[in-house]
Amino acid sequence: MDWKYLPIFPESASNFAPHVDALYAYLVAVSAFFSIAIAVVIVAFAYKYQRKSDSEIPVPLNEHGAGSMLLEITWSVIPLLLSLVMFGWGAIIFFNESKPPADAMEIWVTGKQWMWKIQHLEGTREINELHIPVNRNIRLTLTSEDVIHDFFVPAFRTKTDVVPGRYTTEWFRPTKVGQYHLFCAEYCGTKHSGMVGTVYVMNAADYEAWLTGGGAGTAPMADKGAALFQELGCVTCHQADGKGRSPKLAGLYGSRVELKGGAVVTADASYIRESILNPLAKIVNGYEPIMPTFQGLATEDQIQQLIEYVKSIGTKSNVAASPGAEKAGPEQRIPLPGNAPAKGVPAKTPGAQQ
Amino acid sequence: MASHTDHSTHIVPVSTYIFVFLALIVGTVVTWQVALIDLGRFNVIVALTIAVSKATLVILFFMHVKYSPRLTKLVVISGVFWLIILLSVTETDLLTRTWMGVPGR
Amino acid sequence: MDSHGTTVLRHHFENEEQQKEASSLGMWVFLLTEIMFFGGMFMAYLAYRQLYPDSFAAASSKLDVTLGAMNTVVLICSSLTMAMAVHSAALGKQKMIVFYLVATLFLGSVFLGIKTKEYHDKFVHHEVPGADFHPEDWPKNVDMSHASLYFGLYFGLTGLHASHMIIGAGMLLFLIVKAHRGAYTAEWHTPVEMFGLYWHFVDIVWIFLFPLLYLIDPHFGK
Amino acid sequence: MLTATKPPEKSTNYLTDGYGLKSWLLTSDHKRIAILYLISITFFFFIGGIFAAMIRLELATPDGGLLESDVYNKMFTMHGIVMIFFFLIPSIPATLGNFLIPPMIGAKDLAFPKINLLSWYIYVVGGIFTLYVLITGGVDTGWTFYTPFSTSYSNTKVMAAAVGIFIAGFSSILTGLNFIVTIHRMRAPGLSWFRLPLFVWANYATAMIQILGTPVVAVTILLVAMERGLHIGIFDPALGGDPVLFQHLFWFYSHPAVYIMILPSMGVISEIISTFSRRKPFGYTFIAFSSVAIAVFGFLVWGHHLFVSSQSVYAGMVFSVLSYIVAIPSAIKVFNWTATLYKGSVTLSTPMLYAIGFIGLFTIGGLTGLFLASLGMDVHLTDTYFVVAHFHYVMVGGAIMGYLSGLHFWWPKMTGKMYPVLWSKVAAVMVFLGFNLTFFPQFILGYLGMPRRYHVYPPEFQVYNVLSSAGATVLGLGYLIPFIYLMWSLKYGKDAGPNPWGATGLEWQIPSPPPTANFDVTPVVTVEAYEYHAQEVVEVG
Repeated sequence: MDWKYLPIFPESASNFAPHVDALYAYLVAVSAFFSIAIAVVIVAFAYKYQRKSDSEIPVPLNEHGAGSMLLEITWSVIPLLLSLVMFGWGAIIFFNESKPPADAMEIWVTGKQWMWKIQHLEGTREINELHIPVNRNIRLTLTSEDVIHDFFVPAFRTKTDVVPGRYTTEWFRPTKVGQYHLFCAEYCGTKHSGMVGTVYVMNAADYEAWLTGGGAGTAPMADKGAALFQELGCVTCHQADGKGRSPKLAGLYGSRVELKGGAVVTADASYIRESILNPLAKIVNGYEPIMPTFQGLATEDQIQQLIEYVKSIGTKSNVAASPGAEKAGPEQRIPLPGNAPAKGVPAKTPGAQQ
Repeated sequence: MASHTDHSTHIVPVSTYIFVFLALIVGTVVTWQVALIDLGRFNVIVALTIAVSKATLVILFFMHVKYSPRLTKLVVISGVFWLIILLSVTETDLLTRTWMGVPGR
Repeated sequence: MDSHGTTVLRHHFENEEQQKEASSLGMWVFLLTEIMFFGGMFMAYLAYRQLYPDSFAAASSKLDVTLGAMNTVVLICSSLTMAMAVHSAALGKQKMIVFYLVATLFLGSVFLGIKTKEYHDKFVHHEVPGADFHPEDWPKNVDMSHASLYFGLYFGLTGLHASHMIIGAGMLLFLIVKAHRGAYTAEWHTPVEMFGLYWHFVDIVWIFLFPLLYLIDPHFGK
Repeated sequence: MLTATKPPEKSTNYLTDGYGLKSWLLTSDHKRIAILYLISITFFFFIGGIFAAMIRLELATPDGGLLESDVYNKMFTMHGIVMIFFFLIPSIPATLGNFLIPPMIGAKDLAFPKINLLSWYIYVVGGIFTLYVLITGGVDTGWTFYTPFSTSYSNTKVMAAAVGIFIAGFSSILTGLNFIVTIHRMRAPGLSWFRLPLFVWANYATAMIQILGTPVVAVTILLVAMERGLHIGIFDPALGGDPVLFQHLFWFYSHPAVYIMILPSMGVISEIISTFSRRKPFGYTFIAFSSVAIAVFGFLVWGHHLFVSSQSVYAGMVFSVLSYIVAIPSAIKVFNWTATLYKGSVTLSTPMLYAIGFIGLFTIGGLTGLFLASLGMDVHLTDTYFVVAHFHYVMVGGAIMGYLSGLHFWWPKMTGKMYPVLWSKVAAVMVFLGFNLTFFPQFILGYLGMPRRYHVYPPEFQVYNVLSSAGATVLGLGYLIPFIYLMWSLKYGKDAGPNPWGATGLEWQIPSPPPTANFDVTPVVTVEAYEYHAQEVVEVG
């Protein structure tokens, strides 16, 4: 129902929305049933057993005043069972929302006091606006430069806190073309109410046009990352052939890294970010802790570009060219399927070449 | 009313105090020396067991909980129990942050 | 509480037994709040020691363990003298109450003296979080940015403990004056007993603080 | 001054037992301290109410023209702080609890009368700090003080507000301590635990939470102050701090704190439903134990405030299932109250109207809590107006309705005067209707996705916001009327005998207003709780 001025439901524009709405319907049904039942019973009892005279003393129900174990058990077990259904259903939705599919299209979001800065892999940058293709799994990696914000799109029924000092992840698949509200849902200071934006879900062709048209001229993130890799002097230690004093970065992203002290961690975005800002926290086995911290030398956006660069030198086969000349130009992106509803069609991400 | 101890305060013999006192001193010295040996992860466990046993000694004998009504024992146990709730339930988040393998989940 | 030693039954209690048990339960419930009060800060300590074990070990190795151990022994002795004070109060030995209370106060002041010396050393070595926080000869391969967390928690926990000691010392002075005037007899010495519980609690907190703060990794980087 | 105007030919009572400021400000009589608390929390209730009115006025229009954004932020922050820490938490324990627990258990006073007075003074000092914050610019961090905004980015009076709340916390601790010791140690002979009125059980469970939870928020505020002052980095990510750890420590107290606010009201409702259906509460032991169960399980569920805050998925699942378990005792209570009416002799006097209103609104509040405990649902609903509606249904529809119900039930006992029946019933209905008009539209706003703490919102939310603002005016008026006629009743109210409602319980066997020592001789209890017998006195109202 979509009355302009008295809407009851927000638009259902993502793959999660129908599930969340169904759970909402179940919860409303259970709540309405119990609220109305209790109200009716109270009014009925209040009317039926109203006091006739001041000296009227109701006869006690049974010997020890009033109570029946059977009744107590029934109205404990039944609400518990109804509640556990609520728990299970909610947990399943939450678990699905926490595991982004491998083929999701990556977008970087940075919250900053009172604006949303968004970076696409192709290099396009947006403020308070997010252009995404319909029926495509989108994975957002979010962080904040100052306080806690919250990336909330009611139409997608998804929300994730954006916490300074770490990455958080959110994924959805928009299912309906249109424009939807973007709110900041965690109080973040004076302009908290102003930190809003719009999410434009476009069909594939318009998205392509927008991407190449609007965003033309800016190099993809991976290229900016490569340039930064030189500029900040990372290449002096992290040499392509691994002979430098530091670990080789080619093929690092997503691999298992063995640390000094025996722990093994996966090299995801958080690992790389921590190694840039706080290198002494996790030392790779067999290497000396000599890397200086880049805290303050690289902004959040630049760190994201460096991570994209490290991802772009993902597999061994494409490391032949020297890191600087890496050209992850647009032609390498796999053309998007038409606007046929791509129910989970495994579209290749630009990074993982064959 | 729950009044069941005959005499208001139980007189604890001085010898018990001396014995507990020595145990505490020994405990401190042991904690200190054991910490110098590198047992890896066990250092923390040993240190905490000694500290807990010292604390129990102080509670039972110096604070007379051994001779106090059951209610006092209940208060002590519930205090420790709530502290463990705070520590352990918060740890369910802190320890499982990387299990999912997805940043921030 | 008049001063010539007879028990005074407060008007709203039935008998001394009830009044005595009420005070004891009241004190224990108060100690419950103290457990949770320190518990919150121990939670912060646990969380950050887990996240940054190396920084904590490095920062903890800056502490003087002998001073810490001495302080623990001093506090344990003060617990003994406090227990003896309660013991002598129960036996009605007026002189001995005053003696043991003074001994406890003395040991408490020794503890605070050692503590001030430690704090002084930290100020001198710039190990106090805040404006000029840069601990000297910091091991190169350990990140110093998290050291301020350790020292913040160190000052938080020991500061909280020391403030409890100072309040305890104040109450001790009050008790000594009253005991000297003979206010506490075998029948009625509840204030001494209650203060004993408080003092032993503060000692227990230090029994945990010593290993957790001082003995993280004594031979780190040596 | 609250002095009875009648020439004191009647036996002196606690109001006439000493006049002048000194007799009130240095009293150690639990009844006078309860009156002191009653005055001070009513004062703070109206201050909090003014902020609520400003918020609703601002939200009547989508572009928020009335207040600048930082002024609005200070308004909702002060509304939260004043209402929670200075009205809701002390409201029933410190006034009705202080006044009634000693007479209900046959004692002359609480275990530690001087500590009780100290608790009021600490409350007043905490209140003065908050008023200082209010006058000199307010604080804009929200009542939750989330870091790193509160520690590094807010430049308003955060330190002073933190000190105010830190001090007020100890007032709550001391009240809890007094109640636990009194209920354990000072019950009249023959008054076993299962003969205690359920109001005493509820306040006992509340005292447990006050004792075990408040210190943790005290130390959390201390850490915020240390972080703001010394910048040790404990909650600042740049220095390795973890803002989510603050949320854990904060909500460890603040969720049980919502049970501090609702449990005493549940105790009041058990008393009133039993009195006005003249029947022993159905499943007495179940209601009693569900209070304690709420107090215990209440400490295991705080993580449902952190579902989207980068808390791990597995911890989220643990907290979600525990949150459902803690909802069961509340459900048991509601069912048992409803069953108490069965075959009773029910009269709809004013306290009963408020009590039935409580059950209706608390049920909706509790059930909407189940929405927020479900992980998938909470992702969409948290930090939206759904949460605002949920906690207002529980706190305003529940705690304040329970408080008003108790106030109207025990007012004759506290002051010896009856209030006008018609006006009180009109006010009760007005509060019920005004409340629903204010907060039910906010559920719909919440599902539509209007975030909390916004003073500018998209135009399609305006209709619901205007409805809500309209409801707020009705609710505000609804609260003014009881204030007026209760004050009026002090002077002109009819004399209420010792037991105008025909209720059971020791406090109804002493004159109203009761003498300073409550009982001349400590009663011996031989009957079970809630034994109703024929009433000779004509029942009033």
